[in-house]
Amino acid sequence: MAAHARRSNRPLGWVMFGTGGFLVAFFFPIHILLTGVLQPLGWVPTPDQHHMLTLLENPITRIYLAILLIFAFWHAGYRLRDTICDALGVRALDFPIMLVCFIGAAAGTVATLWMLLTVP
Amino acid sequence: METSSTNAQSGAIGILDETIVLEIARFHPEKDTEPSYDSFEVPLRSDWMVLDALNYVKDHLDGSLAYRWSCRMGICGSCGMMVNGVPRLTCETLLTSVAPGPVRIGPLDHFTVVKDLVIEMDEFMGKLQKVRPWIVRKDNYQPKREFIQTPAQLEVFKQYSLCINCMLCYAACPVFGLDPSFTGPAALALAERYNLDSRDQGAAERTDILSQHDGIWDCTVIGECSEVCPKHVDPSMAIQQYKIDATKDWFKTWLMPWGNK
Amino acid sequence: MPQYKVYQPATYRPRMSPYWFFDRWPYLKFMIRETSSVFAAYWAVVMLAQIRSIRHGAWAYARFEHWLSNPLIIILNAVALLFVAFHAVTWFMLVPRVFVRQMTGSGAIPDELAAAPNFGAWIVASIVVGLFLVGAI
Amino acid sequence: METSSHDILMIGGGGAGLRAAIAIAEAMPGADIAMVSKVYPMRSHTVSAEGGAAGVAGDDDTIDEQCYDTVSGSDWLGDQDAIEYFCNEIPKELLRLEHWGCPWSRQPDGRVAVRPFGGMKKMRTWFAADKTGFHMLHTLFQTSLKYTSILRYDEHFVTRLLTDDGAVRGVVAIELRTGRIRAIMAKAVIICTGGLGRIFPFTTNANICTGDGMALAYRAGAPLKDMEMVQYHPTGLPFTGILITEAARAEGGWLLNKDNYRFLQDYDLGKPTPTPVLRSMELGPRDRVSQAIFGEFEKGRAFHGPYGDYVHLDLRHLGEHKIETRLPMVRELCLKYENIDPVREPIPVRPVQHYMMGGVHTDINGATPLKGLYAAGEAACVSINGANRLGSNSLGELLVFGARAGRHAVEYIGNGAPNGNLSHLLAQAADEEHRLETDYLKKSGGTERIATLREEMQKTMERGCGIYRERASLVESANKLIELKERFANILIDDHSRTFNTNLTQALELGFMLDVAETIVHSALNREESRGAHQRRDFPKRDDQRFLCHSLASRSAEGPPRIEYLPVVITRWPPGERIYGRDH
Ligand SMILES: Cc1cc2nc3c(=O)[nH]c(=O)nc-3n(C[C@H](O)[C@H](O)[C@H](O)COP(=O)(O)OP(=O)(O)OC[C@H]3O[C@@H](n4cnc5c(N)ncnc54)[C@H](O)[C@@H]3O)c2cc1C
Ligand code: SF4
Ligand code: F3S
Ligand code: FES
Repeated sequence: MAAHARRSNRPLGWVMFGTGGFLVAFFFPIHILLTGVLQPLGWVPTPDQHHMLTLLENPITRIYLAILLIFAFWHAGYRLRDTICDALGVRALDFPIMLVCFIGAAAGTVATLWMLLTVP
Repeated sequence: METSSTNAQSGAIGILDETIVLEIARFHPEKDTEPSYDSFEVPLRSDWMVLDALNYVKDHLDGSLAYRWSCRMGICGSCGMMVNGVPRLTCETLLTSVAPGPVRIGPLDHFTVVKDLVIEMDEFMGKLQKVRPWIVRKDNYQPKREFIQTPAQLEVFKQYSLCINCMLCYAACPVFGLDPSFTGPAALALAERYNLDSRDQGAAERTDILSQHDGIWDCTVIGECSEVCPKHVDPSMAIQQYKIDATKDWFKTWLMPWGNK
Repeated sequence: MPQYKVYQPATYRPRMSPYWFFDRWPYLKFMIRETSSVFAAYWAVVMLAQIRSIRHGAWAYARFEHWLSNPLIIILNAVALLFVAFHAVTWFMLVPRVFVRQMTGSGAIPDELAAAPNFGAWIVASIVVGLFLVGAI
Repeated sequence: METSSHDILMIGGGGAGLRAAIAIAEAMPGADIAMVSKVYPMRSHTVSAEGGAAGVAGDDDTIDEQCYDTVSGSDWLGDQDAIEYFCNEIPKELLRLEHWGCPWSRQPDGRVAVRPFGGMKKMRTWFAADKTGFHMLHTLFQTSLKYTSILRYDEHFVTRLLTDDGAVRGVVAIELRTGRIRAIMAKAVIICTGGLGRIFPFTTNANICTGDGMALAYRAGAPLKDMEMVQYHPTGLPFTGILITEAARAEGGWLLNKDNYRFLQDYDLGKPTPTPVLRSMELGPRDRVSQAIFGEFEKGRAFHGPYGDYVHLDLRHLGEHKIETRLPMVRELCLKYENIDPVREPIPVRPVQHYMMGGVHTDINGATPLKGLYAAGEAACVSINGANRLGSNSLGELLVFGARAGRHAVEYIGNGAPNGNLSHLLAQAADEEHRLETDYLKKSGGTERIATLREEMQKTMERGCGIYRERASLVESANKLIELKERFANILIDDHSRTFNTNLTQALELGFMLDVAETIVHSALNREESRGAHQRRDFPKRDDQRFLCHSLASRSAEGPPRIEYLPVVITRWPPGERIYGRDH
């Protein structure tokens, strides 16, 4: 299928971007609201480290976090690539920009996996 | 234009005894390096469109003004211009809706300007051809009667077949502005119109072309194309749908290569 | 003076201003939506840091908490929250429409209706996650 | 001067031009086809057609019935061999368009739907909502992109035909973008330039409908046929002339005078019924309905508005659902241009110039008396429309005869078309270039504004060649046109540049219109009878003894056009009375 071979692999990235977009939309706001704003302000209770560790030791939590964070990285990487091109008007530099963004997302993926797989 | 003559004999209705100032972009390619604006004062009439005002200028004030128009009923797609910074069909933009003025009228954004309000269209004509906007039959089947197509099957693509090629969506799409080789909303919507037609078998062919550089993936869903479209074609929707179709197709090809017909 | 040759008129090709996204409000909205990706990435890193601190024991966790309570960081997070919430709203308005169109072949269902289930699910998901985060479960 | 050379050249990229081009590409693989159009093809006026195209579709309908409707609709001035050919071909053409992707409206079972139309006994009008012309044109244009043998000269304005030894061999055209003047040679030329509505003050026609092709042919020596037959459409919006499609009446709309009375019953068009009856009342033919509305104007039973008298077209009883699904464009246009919602208010309408039955004289093959010159579409007169065209026969005509003219042009060049003497042709082209330069581009002085002359021409045409005509006003118009032509020599050109000079094209169009207007006035003056769209107050009866024939207007060296007559082809339907709204 010579014709198909010429096709871009954008669909793969796009699916990652789309799934990530959904996950970020659904879950990031509440995480940021509580962990990033209300708990530091002391307006809602903050559980202690022990509680959090038990939570983290639960495989379901880890699966949740792995999916959420990995897709979030790819969502951000994919979108950032287009944003940089659009905002700076540098579509000609698409390839290097894509490389940087996707390497970032890949790094995020590795870090996430390492962090979650090596929980004691 | 004949309307002005009939107006003169017509009595009170429509005439508001007021005037409005048009600031019209002028670019004379034999003299100028960039456009400037000329002001014209024209009657403000409640039943005039912006196009009627331009015709008044051409007929009575300056015959050298260049712009395109034909049907004056929003269907031929020639009269698109920037009216106060927004792409509009001038034949269906009421003059009173932009009163009291001054009204800025310019050529459609992002396009090469040929003269005054006239833009370059040939590039777009090339893009049209590129998306293969005709029924492709791999089986060469020609039924004796019509192809059966239910109203529901017609509904699937009908909206995308309503494009009048007025170019307003291109003038609204910054991606096109940044990269003129982007196939762009109207042409991509047209491709999807044929992909979705139950009589067509050319989707794979089109997708091979349009999933490459400058095709559907260059659209970053800015969505303004759909906002300005006078025919409610919703090209943005068409492109996103196309992305889904192309993605399904991609997964089929790579994950189930044996599944290819 | 441009070089005019008979039959080869000069043309004028406008250039996009580098600040084009300030030209019109819809473009600015688009840029805000796209910029949310920076904040999404930022927050994903913060969450990694949080996980790391939890693993490293109570002291590390406390340090992380301390860092979070820096007012500047709180403001930064609040801004991130706004951007990500804006992303969520635009996403929920657009994506279901595309899917409805894809499933039914027409845009017969009004946008608000198509988006409604998402907003419902969003609230439920937020409550569940929220309960875990405040230690209620 | 740049010259290029092709096998066959179309002037015009509307429905007729595109259909011809595709027919040639299919009939003659490897042909070198050129299409010259003053606007991009999809801007052509075919795009505005709303209602539909008639072709026998159902099992309860027959070709013969459509023939009879068309013959009687034409008031027996249509050529019956052409009409029979037309009625046989049109279903095939419409099907072909279906196969090319035209989104025809459908029945629930997926078959093509048809609707009733004025002057037709059966439902046989194929339609694509109320944007039929738009969909047909875009389907044809998009399909034409498939054929690489079609080379387009978009936005090229043809100013003259090149002839040698009695055969047409090409054209001179201005490339609007650059102002370059080109000689484009071809072994055969097909004129597909559409109508001439802009000769009249109130018209449904677009800005580009200025009768260019008719004038080009006329100047080159081809006669124009039946030019007195100008169709008025009964329902145009008063100010803009924008058309409210006949489909609005076919779906059940009523025409009411100021007393809310369905006045058509007073004009021998049948009895009012709540639902539409074919060939009756609001579904009568256009000439008779327009004349009836004019009758109401004269009796003082119409409304008076700023743009003259008008009557009401009432759609309210159809209900919002039907209006939205069957007539969306009517609603859209009313809201936009009149600020009226037809769901709640009646629409003000008046008869407006709409269509030209006459045109370049051709035989049934689309060939004119000039060798190598063909014509098709509204610019041509084959004639199937005679003294009155039935709504929805024009879109069909441009398909059927566009294709036929194309195929015959292929045959003509296959049989060894004369090559013509290139140096003669180039000399003519150089002459034309010289004329364009001295008379327009480099012309200094001049005092007459184009718009003024145009308005005066339009007024005199309405006065002389409106719905009703008589000798005195026709003579007055003829004299006025002579005066206008003299003043035209003293025209003022504001724009002397080459790039996209629409001031120049406006002037050239005005010149074309003045020539064609003259043929209309003189054909009307000489036809001393009333038939179809041509109603003489001084000769109120149809006169088959003297005038069962086509008028042919040819250019004479000096003075007004020469008018001659050609018998109508009668095969199976001898002249009879036109009866609407009652049995016959
Ligand atoms: C509002 C409206 C509604 C109508 N509705 C119907 C309907 O429902 N059913 C029906 O059967 N008919 C209808 N008609 C009539 C029908 O649309 C026209 O008769 C038909 O479309 C004419 O097509 P054409 O191809 O002959 O010409 P057009 O489509 O007018 O094309 C003319 C072409 O010639 C080119 N041209 C002209 N002059 C020059 C020149 N000097 N140099 C180069 N190119 C030139 C133009 O660029 C254009 O491409 C309607 C007409 C109007 C006005
Ligand atoms: S999609 Fe809409 S805006 Fe774009 S060219 Fe078509 S009609 Fe015009
Ligand atoms: S505005 Fe442009 S980026 Fe896409 S959604 Fe429309 S084409
Ligand atoms: S003039 Fe035809 S769309 Fe405006």
